[in-house]
Amino acid sequence: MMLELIVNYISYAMLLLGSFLSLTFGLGLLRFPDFYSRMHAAGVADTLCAGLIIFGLMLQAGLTLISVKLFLILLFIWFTSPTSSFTLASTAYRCGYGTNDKGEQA
Amino acid sequence: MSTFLELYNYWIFIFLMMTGFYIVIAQGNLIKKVIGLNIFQTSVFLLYISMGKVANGTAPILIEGGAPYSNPLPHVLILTAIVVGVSTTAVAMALIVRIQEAYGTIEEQDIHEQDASL
Amino acid sequence: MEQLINVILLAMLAIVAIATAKLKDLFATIILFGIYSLLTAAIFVSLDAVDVAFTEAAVGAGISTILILSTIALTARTEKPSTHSVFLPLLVVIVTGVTLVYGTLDMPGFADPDAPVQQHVAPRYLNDSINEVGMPNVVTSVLASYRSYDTMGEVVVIFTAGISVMLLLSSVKHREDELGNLKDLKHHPILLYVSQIMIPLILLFALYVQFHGDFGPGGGFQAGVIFAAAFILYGMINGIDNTRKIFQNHILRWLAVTGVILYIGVGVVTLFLGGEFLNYNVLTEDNLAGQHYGIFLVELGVGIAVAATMLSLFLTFSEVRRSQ
Amino acid sequence: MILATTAIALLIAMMMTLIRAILGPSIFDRVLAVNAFGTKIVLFLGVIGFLTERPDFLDIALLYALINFITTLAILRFFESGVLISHEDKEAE
Amino acid sequence: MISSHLPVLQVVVPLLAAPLCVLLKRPAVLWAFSLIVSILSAVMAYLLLQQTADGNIISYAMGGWAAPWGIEYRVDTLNAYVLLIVASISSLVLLGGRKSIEKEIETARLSHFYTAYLLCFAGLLGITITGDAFNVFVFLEISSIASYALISLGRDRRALTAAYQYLIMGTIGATFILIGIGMMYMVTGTLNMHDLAQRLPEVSNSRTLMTSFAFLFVGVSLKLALFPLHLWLPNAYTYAPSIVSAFLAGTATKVAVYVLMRFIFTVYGIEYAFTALPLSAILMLLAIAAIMLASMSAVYEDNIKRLFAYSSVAQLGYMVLGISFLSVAGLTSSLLHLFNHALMKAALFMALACVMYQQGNVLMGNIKGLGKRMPWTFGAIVIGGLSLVGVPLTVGFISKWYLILAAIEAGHMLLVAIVLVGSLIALVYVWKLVEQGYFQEGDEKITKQEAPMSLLLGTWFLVLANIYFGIDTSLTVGVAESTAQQLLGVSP
Repeated sequence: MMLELIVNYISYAMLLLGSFLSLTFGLGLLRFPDFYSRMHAAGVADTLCAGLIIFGLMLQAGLTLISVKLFLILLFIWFTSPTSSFTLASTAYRCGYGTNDKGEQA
Repeated sequence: MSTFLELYNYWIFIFLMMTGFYIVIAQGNLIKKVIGLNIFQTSVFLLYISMGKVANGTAPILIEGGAPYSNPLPHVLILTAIVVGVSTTAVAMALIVRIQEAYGTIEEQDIHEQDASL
Repeated sequence: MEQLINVILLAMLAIVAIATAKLKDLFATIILFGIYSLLTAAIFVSLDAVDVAFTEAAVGAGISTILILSTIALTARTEKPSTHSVFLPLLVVIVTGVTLVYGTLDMPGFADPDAPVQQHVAPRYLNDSINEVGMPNVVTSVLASYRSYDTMGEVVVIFTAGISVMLLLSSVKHREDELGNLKDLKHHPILLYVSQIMIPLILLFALYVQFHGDFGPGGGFQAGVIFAAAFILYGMINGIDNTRKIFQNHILRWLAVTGVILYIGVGVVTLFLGGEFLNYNVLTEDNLAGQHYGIFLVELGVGIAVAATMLSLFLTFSEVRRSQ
Repeated sequence: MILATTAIALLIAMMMTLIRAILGPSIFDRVLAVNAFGTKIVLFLGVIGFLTERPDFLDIALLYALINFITTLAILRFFESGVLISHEDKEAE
Repeated sequence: MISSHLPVLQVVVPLLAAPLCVLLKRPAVLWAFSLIVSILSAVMAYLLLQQTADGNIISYAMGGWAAPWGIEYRVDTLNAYVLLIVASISSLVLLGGRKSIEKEIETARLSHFYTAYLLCFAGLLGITITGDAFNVFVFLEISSIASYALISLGRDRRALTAAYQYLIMGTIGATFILIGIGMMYMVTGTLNMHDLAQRLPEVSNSRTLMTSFAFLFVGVSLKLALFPLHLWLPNAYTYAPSIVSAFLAGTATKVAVYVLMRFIFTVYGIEYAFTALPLSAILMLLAIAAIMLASMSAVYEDNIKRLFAYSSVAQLGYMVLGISFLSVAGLTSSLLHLFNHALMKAALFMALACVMYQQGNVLMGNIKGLGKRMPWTFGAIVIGGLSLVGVPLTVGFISKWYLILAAIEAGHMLLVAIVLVGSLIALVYVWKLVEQGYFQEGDEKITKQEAPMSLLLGTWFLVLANIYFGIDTSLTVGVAESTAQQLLGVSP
């Protein structure tokens, strides 16, 4: 009984932290001055928030098929999100976006 | 006011329909028109799905103690309509590629001018 | 709570629609359109239409977006400012809108369980389909059995689109120009590596969706799109030419035809067994088993036809070179 | 309650990314926004599944993640070719 | 087995044949295969007409699910009559069209062309036969998407823009129809037409229902090319490949007229459509505008295909005018014109296909002396044109005659005058053709140069049908009259 309660509280904490972070990073995406710093905000949010929220949900679900699916989703996000962030950044950089000719940030 | 909130979904449907329809008939770019057409069609999907919703209902996949369920029939109809929508989009895009090849532009006005100058 | 979520989602949808109308950059428009589709799908989930959400996400945000993107890449990215008079279109739109508003005033309230829609026809599906068709997912029962004929029409529609696109684009010259064709993404080693892990997983997921449609959201159409998506991913990363080596035109054509014929064929077989067209009950002695066989086969037909057609649409569009 | 809060927080975060997608200014910002939006909506759907007590809808969330990845790549692929980069995109804001 | 499954086979046979066409290669085989399928359909439609001739209604439950839970095919005389029109026009057009198709379509595309053709054909049949409102939409889209592709195959690049324009307007129309069906479903909870007809009177004072009617009406009018929503039609018919023009002119708009009739008379019911709403006046006004303005546009047209396309818009006006009288005589004339106009336009466009085959265009300036160069072809154009004007001994006369009778019966002498003026304008543009063909000197060097035998044969088949049904009216008038009585609920 006790254990269940603790697990529940941990799950709630993770969910709340996740939502708080998603809001802050959302703000970052909105307010940061240039593309590369915005990308930083979005990238961190994607991996960290997703991890927190999905782990939170997994704790709620317990050891079931649902948790397996959640884990798959998380795995998927962890694989694809950094990949696309990286590809996006490198493409933007290669296209010369937001940098001067020497490759330094303008 | 209660009616306003009760029919909120339908107001949004009307708004989206008007926006989509406006893009289709007022914009001159052929691709933009098709995007408008898609918004127009999606709004109708929203109409159908909204009418199938039941208060406190759940998705029509039977589970123990799941009732009430929302109406499955609009879902089936809209599945078909979505397929029709993507088919139309595909054909429209193919036509646009050909028009670009033949005219060198996808702006309605330029095309009219080229046709008129013949 | 549900109401609040619904209201926020719908408001976002409206914002995206306006932004789509206003932006002149077609690329930005199509990106917003992708968001628009995802949002619509989320609204469908909150309105309990999970199967529809599944399809809308796969088709609207996936296939449609990719096709429109390919077309933008082949034509022009920005739209010219329109010199049309906006008066007449605005008038037409407003008249249509007012008509609709007039019509909604009498509509049964949203989510009203006593609305006529919930009273007639639909209750039978919800109450009896488990005994008559034997599947927990009522949407699949209605789709593949009660209104199976509509679904056959749906498969034919997508087949028609495939044929039409081939008719239109088969003559386009596939010439190269100085801008080059759309490259593969092989030079991104991370991408290449990740995709090698992802693609088999996606294919597995497609199979799951194909055969799990009786119990959860999904079915032939969604599975077909996911299947195609896996190979679209492959094509984008490893190059179109490499994908074409696996899926040559005639193979895809055969597959699409097989899918459609499989669907209609089930109907013809039921005719020969003495039932009505697509009456699966006659397939075996046990009605429920018959329904299961029938639905399995037609869903398979849908899956094959859709996967083949979608993939062939993608490949056909990708092979067209930008002409100057 | 906690779940509901999470859902609302995610919705607000979605709203923020949406504004970024609309404002741009460059196409890369928009792609970034659409990608972030996709992740948020996946999480949102997961939470909604729990909120409505139908967590078997996670399949949809999985599909979203997949589609989101593919669309982002599709957009990027067109950048790679360089065909679609307009002059403005190369300039800093 | 065959006879009891006739309704579904009517659609499934071409639907099954279409994908098989993709796998065929040889042009001759493709053509023969499509022709056989088409003829088979026509035979089935004829059998259905026979089965329903005595007012008998055939109901066929798809998948064994009784209506309204499943999809029902419901065949009465009206369905069967329109089915027969579509299937026989398709057969006749294909019969003579092989040479023209092979000349205008590249060989590599032929198998896809025939597939699209059969899909379009099956779609039209599906719209006509079904008894389910949503099923109409599905088959409408099958036929529409196929026809966009078919139209775009024209040699002129304007075919592409015409197809695009048709696609946009057609999709708007189809979506309007979808909205209409949705609202109808919303107030009744059913999609089956028969069931709808029984449930709609209960909710007849609902604004939602009225809106649904407005949207359905506008949506179908777009497909029907009812004036002023006809803008897509002239371009589409002008730039499409000749055979496609002939096929679509003979079938597509006719099916749209059928859908309009079906929704007005069977689903909403006369009571609702004509008493609660001022439909009669609206239809009459639109019809008059179509007859006068479209005919006038035809007079000034330089491209003969476009000339006949405008004349099609005008002729559709006659059909709608017949509906607006809401009398047996009026409906009979509409139904007669449905058949007769299909024959005329198919014949005329087939004749134009002959001209196209020989000289590559159909501009007014280029048909000088055509009467000498291609006497048979030009003869066909003249007879078809006379039929369009409504000269006795042609089918055109029969339908105009009934239309005038209906107008007199309804006491609208002004409308009689309008029909006559419309015919006079038709005479003007047909005379323009005759003048160019017979009385202008063409290029001396080119001697007689007739179109290939098969094309001529197909054309003259249709022309002779124009004359035959103009003389022996027992079949058409009989069927049209009993159908009209059925629709209006008047016992014969």
